[in-house]
Amino acid sequence: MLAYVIRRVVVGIVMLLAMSLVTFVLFFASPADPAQYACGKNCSPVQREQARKALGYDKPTLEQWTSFMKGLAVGRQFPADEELRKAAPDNVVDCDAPCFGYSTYSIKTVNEMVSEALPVTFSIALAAVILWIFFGVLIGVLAAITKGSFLDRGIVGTSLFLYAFPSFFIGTFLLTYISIKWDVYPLPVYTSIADGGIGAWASNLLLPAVTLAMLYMAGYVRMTRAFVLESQAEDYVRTAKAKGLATRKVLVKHALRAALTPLVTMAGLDFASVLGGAIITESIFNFNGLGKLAVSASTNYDLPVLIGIVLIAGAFVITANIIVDILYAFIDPRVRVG
Amino acid sequence: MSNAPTSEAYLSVQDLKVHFPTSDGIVKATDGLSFDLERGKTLGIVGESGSGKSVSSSTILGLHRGSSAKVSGHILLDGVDLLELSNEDMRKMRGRDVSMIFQDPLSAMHPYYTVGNQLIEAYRVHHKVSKKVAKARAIEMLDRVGIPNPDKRIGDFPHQFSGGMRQRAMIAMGLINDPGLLIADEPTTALDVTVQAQILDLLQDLQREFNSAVIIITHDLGVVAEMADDVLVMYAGRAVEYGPCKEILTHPEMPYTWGLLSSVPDVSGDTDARLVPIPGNPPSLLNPPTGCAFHPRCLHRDKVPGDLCSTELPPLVPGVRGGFHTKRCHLADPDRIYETEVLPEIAPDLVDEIIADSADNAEGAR
Amino acid sequence: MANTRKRLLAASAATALVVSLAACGNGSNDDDSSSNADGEKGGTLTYLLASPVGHTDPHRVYVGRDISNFSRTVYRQLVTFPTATDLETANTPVPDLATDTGTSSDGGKVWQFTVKDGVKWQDGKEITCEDFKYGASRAFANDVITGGPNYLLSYLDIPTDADGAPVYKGPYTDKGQADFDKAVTCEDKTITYNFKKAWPDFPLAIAALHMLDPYRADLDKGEGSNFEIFSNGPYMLEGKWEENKGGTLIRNPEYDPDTDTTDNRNAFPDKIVFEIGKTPETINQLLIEDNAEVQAAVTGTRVLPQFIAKASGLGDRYLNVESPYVDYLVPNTKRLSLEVREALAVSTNVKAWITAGGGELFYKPADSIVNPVVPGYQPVEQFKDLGEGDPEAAKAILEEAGVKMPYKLKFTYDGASETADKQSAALKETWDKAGFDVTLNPLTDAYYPTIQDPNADSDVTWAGWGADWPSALTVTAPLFDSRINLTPSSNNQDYGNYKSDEFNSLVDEAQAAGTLEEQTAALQKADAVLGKDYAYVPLEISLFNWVHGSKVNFATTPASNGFPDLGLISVTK
Amino acid sequence: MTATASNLESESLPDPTGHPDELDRAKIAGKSPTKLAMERFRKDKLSMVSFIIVVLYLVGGILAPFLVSFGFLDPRGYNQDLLNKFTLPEGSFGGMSWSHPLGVEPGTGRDVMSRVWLGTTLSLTIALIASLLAMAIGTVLGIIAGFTGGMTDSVIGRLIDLTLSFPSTLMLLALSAPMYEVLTKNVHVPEGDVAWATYVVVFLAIFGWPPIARLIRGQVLSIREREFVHAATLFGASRRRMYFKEILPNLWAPLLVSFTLLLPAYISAEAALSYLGVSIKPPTPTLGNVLRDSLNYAEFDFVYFFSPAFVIALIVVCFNLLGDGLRDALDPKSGR
Repeated sequence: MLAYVIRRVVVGIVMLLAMSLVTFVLFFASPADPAQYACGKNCSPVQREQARKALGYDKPTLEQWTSFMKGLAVGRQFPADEELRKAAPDNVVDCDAPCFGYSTYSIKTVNEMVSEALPVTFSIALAAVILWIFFGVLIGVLAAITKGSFLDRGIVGTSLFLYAFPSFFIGTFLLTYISIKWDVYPLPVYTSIADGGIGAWASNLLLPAVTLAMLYMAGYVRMTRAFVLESQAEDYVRTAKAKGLATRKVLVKHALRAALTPLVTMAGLDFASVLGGAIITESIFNFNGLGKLAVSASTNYDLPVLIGIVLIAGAFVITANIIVDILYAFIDPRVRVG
Repeated sequence: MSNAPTSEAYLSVQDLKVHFPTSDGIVKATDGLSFDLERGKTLGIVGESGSGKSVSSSTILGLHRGSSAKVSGHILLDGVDLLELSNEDMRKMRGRDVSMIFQDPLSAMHPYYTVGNQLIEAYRVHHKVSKKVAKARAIEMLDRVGIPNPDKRIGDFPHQFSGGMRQRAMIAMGLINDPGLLIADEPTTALDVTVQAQILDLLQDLQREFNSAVIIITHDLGVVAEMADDVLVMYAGRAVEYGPCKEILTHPEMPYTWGLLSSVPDVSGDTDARLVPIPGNPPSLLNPPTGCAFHPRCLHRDKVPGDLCSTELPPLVPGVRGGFHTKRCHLADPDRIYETEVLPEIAPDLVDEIIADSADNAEGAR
Repeated sequence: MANTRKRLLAASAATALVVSLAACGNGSNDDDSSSNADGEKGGTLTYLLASPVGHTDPHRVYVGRDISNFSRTVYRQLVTFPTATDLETANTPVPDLATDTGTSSDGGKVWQFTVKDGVKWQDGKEITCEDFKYGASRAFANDVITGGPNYLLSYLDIPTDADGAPVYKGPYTDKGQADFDKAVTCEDKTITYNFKKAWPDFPLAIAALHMLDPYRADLDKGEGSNFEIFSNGPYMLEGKWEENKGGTLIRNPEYDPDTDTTDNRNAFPDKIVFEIGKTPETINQLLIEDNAEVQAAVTGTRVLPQFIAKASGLGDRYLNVESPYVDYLVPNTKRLSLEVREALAVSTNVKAWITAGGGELFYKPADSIVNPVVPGYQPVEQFKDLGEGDPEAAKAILEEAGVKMPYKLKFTYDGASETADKQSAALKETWDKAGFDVTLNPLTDAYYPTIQDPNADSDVTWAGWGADWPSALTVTAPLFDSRINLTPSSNNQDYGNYKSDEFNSLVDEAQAAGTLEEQTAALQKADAVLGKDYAYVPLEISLFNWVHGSKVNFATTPASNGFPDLGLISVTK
Repeated sequence: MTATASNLESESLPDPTGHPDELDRAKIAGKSPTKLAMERFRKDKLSMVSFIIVVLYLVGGILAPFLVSFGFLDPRGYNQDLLNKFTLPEGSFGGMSWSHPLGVEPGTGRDVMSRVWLGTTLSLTIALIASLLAMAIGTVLGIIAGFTGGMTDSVIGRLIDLTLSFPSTLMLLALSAPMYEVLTKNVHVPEGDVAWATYVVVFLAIFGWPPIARLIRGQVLSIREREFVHAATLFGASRRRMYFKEILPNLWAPLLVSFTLLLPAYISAEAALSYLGVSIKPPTPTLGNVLRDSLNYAEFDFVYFFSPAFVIALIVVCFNLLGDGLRDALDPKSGR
C-alpha cells in the first residue's frame, strides 16, 4: 500500500513538472510580447525592457521555467534581474516558497492574489459539490427505484433540460429574478466565515452553488440512476433480499453502497476540476475567486497570474487523482488488500 | 422407497406459472410447475440455462415481487401459501423459513462488508439480539461449516476467502436462522471439483442436522445423483420428467433427460463412453416451439407417429414403469429405446446392470 | 502605467455639468443641486462601485470619480473647485488648505501659496508646508508612485538628464534632492513652486487633480501606501481599505469645519461605506428596484442601456447629466490618405452609433474633440453635421481619389461590451455602403497597448478623452502633438500616427501664451487644423444616467465630474 | 462493474427484477447487429423524436447561409426605426411581428430569428468540426495505444493524463490572445471570424480527445483478443491494414455514441466561451454571442432573453437523448 502511494505521488510530481513545462512553452511560444502587456500603457521602450528584465522574460523559456521551479521550491525575489534588485533594493519583493510569481500589473505576488481568491472558489465548489451530490444522488435513486415510471422520465428529463440550458443563463436568471426583481432570496455577496459566520457564508453561496451544481447534477442523476439499477441487478443485492432484509435496507446498505463508490470518486475529480465552471459562476455573481481572477488576468494578459492559476488548477487535478485513487483503496476493500 | 406426494409435504408447489410481460410478448419462464418436498428430503431440479429452474426457486423466495412478473398457482410452505402473503410477511419468511445459497459466492456476497457483518446481518434480521450475540452465533455457524479460526476469519472480506470457503460461508449464512427450506442454486458450479465434493458433503451433513428440506438446482446430474432424493427435470419452463432420483437416473424416459445423462462425463472412467451433447440451442421462452418444446432438438421424434411432437404438448403422465415417476413425452416405449439405443452409446458397461436393476424395480413397483 | 480609459475619466473638475432635465419630463430636480445644503446630518450612505478603485493614495488617484470622492471626504487641496452648477463659478478655484488661490510671478513661472492655520491631519498634527513639499516630491518617483498625473515632471524647474528625465528621482532615493529643494521651497507656511515655463492655469490644474496634495513623510510606505488613507478632511478611514471590498469612512474628530471656507464638505452622513463587489448590472437593477439594502445608496456606475427605459421612469430617483467626455474615432494617418479619411468621416453614421449605444439619453452628438464645457470650445467645420453619414458622398470621394474599391478597412475597438459590438457594427453598415470593406477587430485584451503600437495594422480605432482641467491644452495637445507622443515603440496617445508641423507650432504658441485668451485662440486654430486633416472623427459626448436609492438626497456637480457629489449628498431617515 | 460480465456468463434465467436480455438474444439470433439496433432504436419514441429534431437542426443549419444570401434571413441589417426612444423594440414580446417572428434586437433592430438561426449554423459547425477533430485524434491515439501496447501505450496514457489535468476552459481563455496572434500572424489564418472559429475548434479538440482515446483504447484491447484479429495477423495483414480494415469497423458504434454526446458538450462549450468573449465575435452571430447579449435583457425583453438559450438547450437535450438512445440500441447492456 505504501509503495503504491509513493509510486502514485512520484508519478504525480512528474506529471506536474511536465504540465508546467508545457504551460511555459504554450505561453511563451506565442508572438505576443508579455513584457509589453506587463508594462502596460505609456510604456517606453526603456520601461518595457525593464519590465522584461524584472519578470525575467528576457531569458529563454527553459531558463524561465527552471527559475520558476526553483521559486516554487525555495522562493525567489523580484525583480528577477539581479542588477535591477541592486539598483533599487527598496523595491525588491520577496516571494516565499512556493512562489508562483509576481504580477507587475497588480503589483502583488501571485501567491497573495491566489490566496485571496482560493477560499472563494473553494467555498463555491464545496457548496456546489454538496448540492449536486446530495440532490443528484437523491433524485437519481428516486428515478432508479421508480424506473420506467412517469416520475422517472420526468426526473431524468428535467435534470437533462436544466443541464442543457447554459449555466450563465441559469445564473443570470437566478440573479435577475430570484435575487433582485422578486427579491425572494438575498443578493449573494461573498462573505467569509471569519466575517459573517457559517450561516452568512453558506447562505451567500447558495445561488452561485446552485448555478454551478446544475452543470454537474444532471450527470450525477443519470449516473446514480444507472449505477443503482446496475447494482440492483447484482447477485449480492439478491442475496440481501433473500436474507429477508427490508427493501430500504437492501437499497441503502447494499445497492447504494456499491453504486456510490464510483460516484464519490468521480465527485472528487469533478471537485478538483471545477474551475472551468467556476469561471462563469464567479463572473455572473461577481465573486472574486480564482475564476474571476483568471478572467481578469486573461483580459490584461497578466501572464504570471495566468501561469500560476493554470498550474494550481492542474496541481489540484493531479492531487485529486492521487487522493481519489488512494481513497478508492479505502472504500473498496478489494482494492485495499489486493 | 418411493416419494409419492403426500399432503404432509413441507413444501408443495402447485401449478406455478411465472410469466414476464415484455415489449415483445409474454415470456413464460415457468409454466405450470408442481412438486412436493418433505423435511429432511432433497429435491434436485435439473435443466439447461433458461429452463426456468432458477426463476421457479426465486419465486418461492418471493424475489419476483416488485418486478413485472405475473405469478399464479400455489406455493404452500408448511401449509401457508407464500403467494398470498403480504410483502412484509413474505420478507419475514425469507432467510428465516426459506433461505437460498447462490451459485457464485464471490458475487453473491457484498464485496464491501466483512463476512461476519453479512452473517450477523442475516441473523439479526430475524432475531432481536445484540450484535454480540449475533456475532457469537455467526462464529458458531462458521465453525460448523468448517471454517478454521472462525473468530478471526469473521473479520475478513469475501475476497479474502478461497472459493470453497466462501461457499461455506454462504451456506453458514443460509442456515444461520435454521430455515425449514434451503434452496441451493448451483452451489458448486463455480468451485473446483475437489471442493465441490466437500461442499456437497457439508450440505448433506447439515441437512441431516437441521432436518431441512433442500432444493438443489443444478445442471449437473452428478450432483443430483449424490444429493437428491427426488429429481425434477425442467425444459422450457416445464417439468419434463419428475420422480425419485434413482429411478430417473436409471430409467429416464424423456429424450431430454437422456441428453443430459449423455453429456455427463463418466466419473468411473469408462473409456468407451461417449460424451454426446444435445444438439441445438435452448428454445426461446417467448415463442417456444409448438407441441413438445424439445421436439426441434429431439433425436427420437421420428419414432412418434405423425407430427404429434410438433403439434401437441405431451401431458405429464406416469412413466411406463409406474410408481411415482412422471414424464412428458409422446414416445410409446421409452424404456426400450433407452436401453437399446442410448445406453450402449453413453455407458456400454452399464447396460446390463441397469437392465437388471430396472427389472427389479419394475417388479417392486408392481 | 495609467490606463487611458481611467485617464480620460479623470476629467477636469472644470467640466460643466449641465444638469439636463430628464428627457421624459420628470424634472423634479428643480432645486439647484448646489444649494442642497439643507440636508440632514447622520445616517449611513453606501457608495456602490462595480470595479475596484485603483489607488487611494492621493498622488496616484487619476480617475475623475475618485478625485472628487476623495476631495469631498478625506483629501483637502490647496485650492479646489466649488460645488456650484454655474459653469463659470464652477470653473473658478477657491482656497481650501491655502489662504488664497495663489499668487504668480515671473509671467506665471512662479506660484506661491500660504497654508492656513489650524488645519490638521487626522492624528491632530498640523499640516505644514513641508508636507506639501513632500507631496510634490512623490511624483518624481515615477517607478513607485505610478498611475497619477505627471505634469510636475515636465514643469518644475529641475534639470534633466541625458534621457530627458528630471535628475530628481523622488523621495525614496537621494538623487537630485538639492535640485528639487531649489524648485520647491518652504518659508514658514508659504510654499513656492518654480517652473521652467509659464503655467498660467496652474491653480486650475491643482484644483482638478490631487497632484500637489500634502503628504506625511513619516507615514510614507511608497508602493505600500497605495491603499492607505490618511485624512485631513471631515471623514477618515475606519480600519483598512480592501481592494476588492472597499472601506468605510467615519467622522474625523480632528477636522475643523471652521478652517474650511468652501461649501464643498457638508459631510452629512455619519458614515460612508464604499462597497465594491457587485456587477454593474446588479447595481443598476438593485437601485432601480430600490431594494431595502440600497435605499441609502448612490453609485459610481452609470445606468446601462438595457435598464434605461425603467430607470428613466423613476422620477426624482433618476438623473441625466452631461459628462465632460468625448468619444472619437482615430483614422490611422500612416495607412489612410487624406481623401480616404475624409470619406470615412463623411460616411460615419453617428446616429446609428448613438442608437446602438442606448440612444439619446446616453449620448449627444459631438462636433469637436473638445467638450463644450471646456473654455475655448468651438465646433469644427468638417464635423458639424455628421448625422447619419452620407455613404453616397463618401463613395464619390473615394472614386475621385481613385482608390481600389471596396477599400479594405480594419476597425479596432474596445470590445469589452456587447454595446460596443453593436455600435461598431452600426458604423460598419454605413461604411460598407460607402465602398469600404470593414473588418471589425474588437479587442478585450490590453486594448491600449495594441492600438499604441506604431506598426499596428489597424486603420481606424476608437478612443475617448476628457480634459484634465478646464483647458483645451489638456485635450488636443496630449492627443495629437507628435513630438511628445510618437516614439519608435509607441504612439502613446497619438493612436493615429498624426504628425503635423502646423499643429505642433500652434501648440507651442498656446503653451507660450501669456494669457488664457491667447492660449485659447491658438488652440482653436489647432483644432481647426485637426479637422482639416481629418485627424479624428468626433462621435459623441457621453451623458451620465444616475439612479440612486430612495433615502438619498442626490446631487452631482461639475466639480464632481458628473459623478455623485459626496459633499452635498445626505441620507434621509 | 462486474455485473455485466457475470450476467453474461450466468447460467440462470434473467433475474426476475432485471431485463430479460438473454431471452431477447435468443429471439433475435438471426438478424445482423446493425439491423437489430435500428429496430430497437425505432421503437424508442423519445430517441426518435430527438433524432427528428436533430435532423431538423442540421437541415436548418445547412439552409441558413442560403436563406441569408437570398435575403430571407438578415442577421446583420439594422432596423433602428423599430426601436423606441430607449432603443428597446417597439411593441410587445420584443417586437414580434410577421417579418420578425422572434422580435428584433435592442439597440440595433437586427432580426433575432435570423441571428439565432445563422448562429445555430455557426455554432453547430464549430461543435461538429471540433468533435470530429477530437474524435479523429482520440481514435488514432486510442487505436495505437490499444494495439501497440507497451511503451507507446503508456506514453499515450500519460499524455491523456497530462491533457486532462489542464483546466481546459481557463486554458482556452488564457491562450486566446497569444494563439489568435499565432494563428493570424504565423499560420496566416484570415483574421476575424475564421481565425476565432479555428482557434475554438482546434483547442476544444486539443483538450477534448482524451476520453475518446481512453474509450477506443479499451475497445481495441478487447477486440484485439478476438479471433478475427488473430486470423488477420496469421494471414500477415500489415499493421495499417489491421488498424483500418480490421479494427476501425468494429469501433463505429462506440464512436457514434461518443460523437452524439461530445457534440452537445461542444455546443455548450462554445456558448460558454462566447460568454467569456472567446469565439466568433459579433456582428457574426453564434448561439453563444447572441445569448451573451440577450442576457442583458433578462428583465426587459424576455423573448430575446429566452430564445437563444432555448435553442441551445433543445439541441443539447436532443443530442444527449439521441446519444443515450443509440447507446441503448447498440449495446442494450450498457448504462441503463
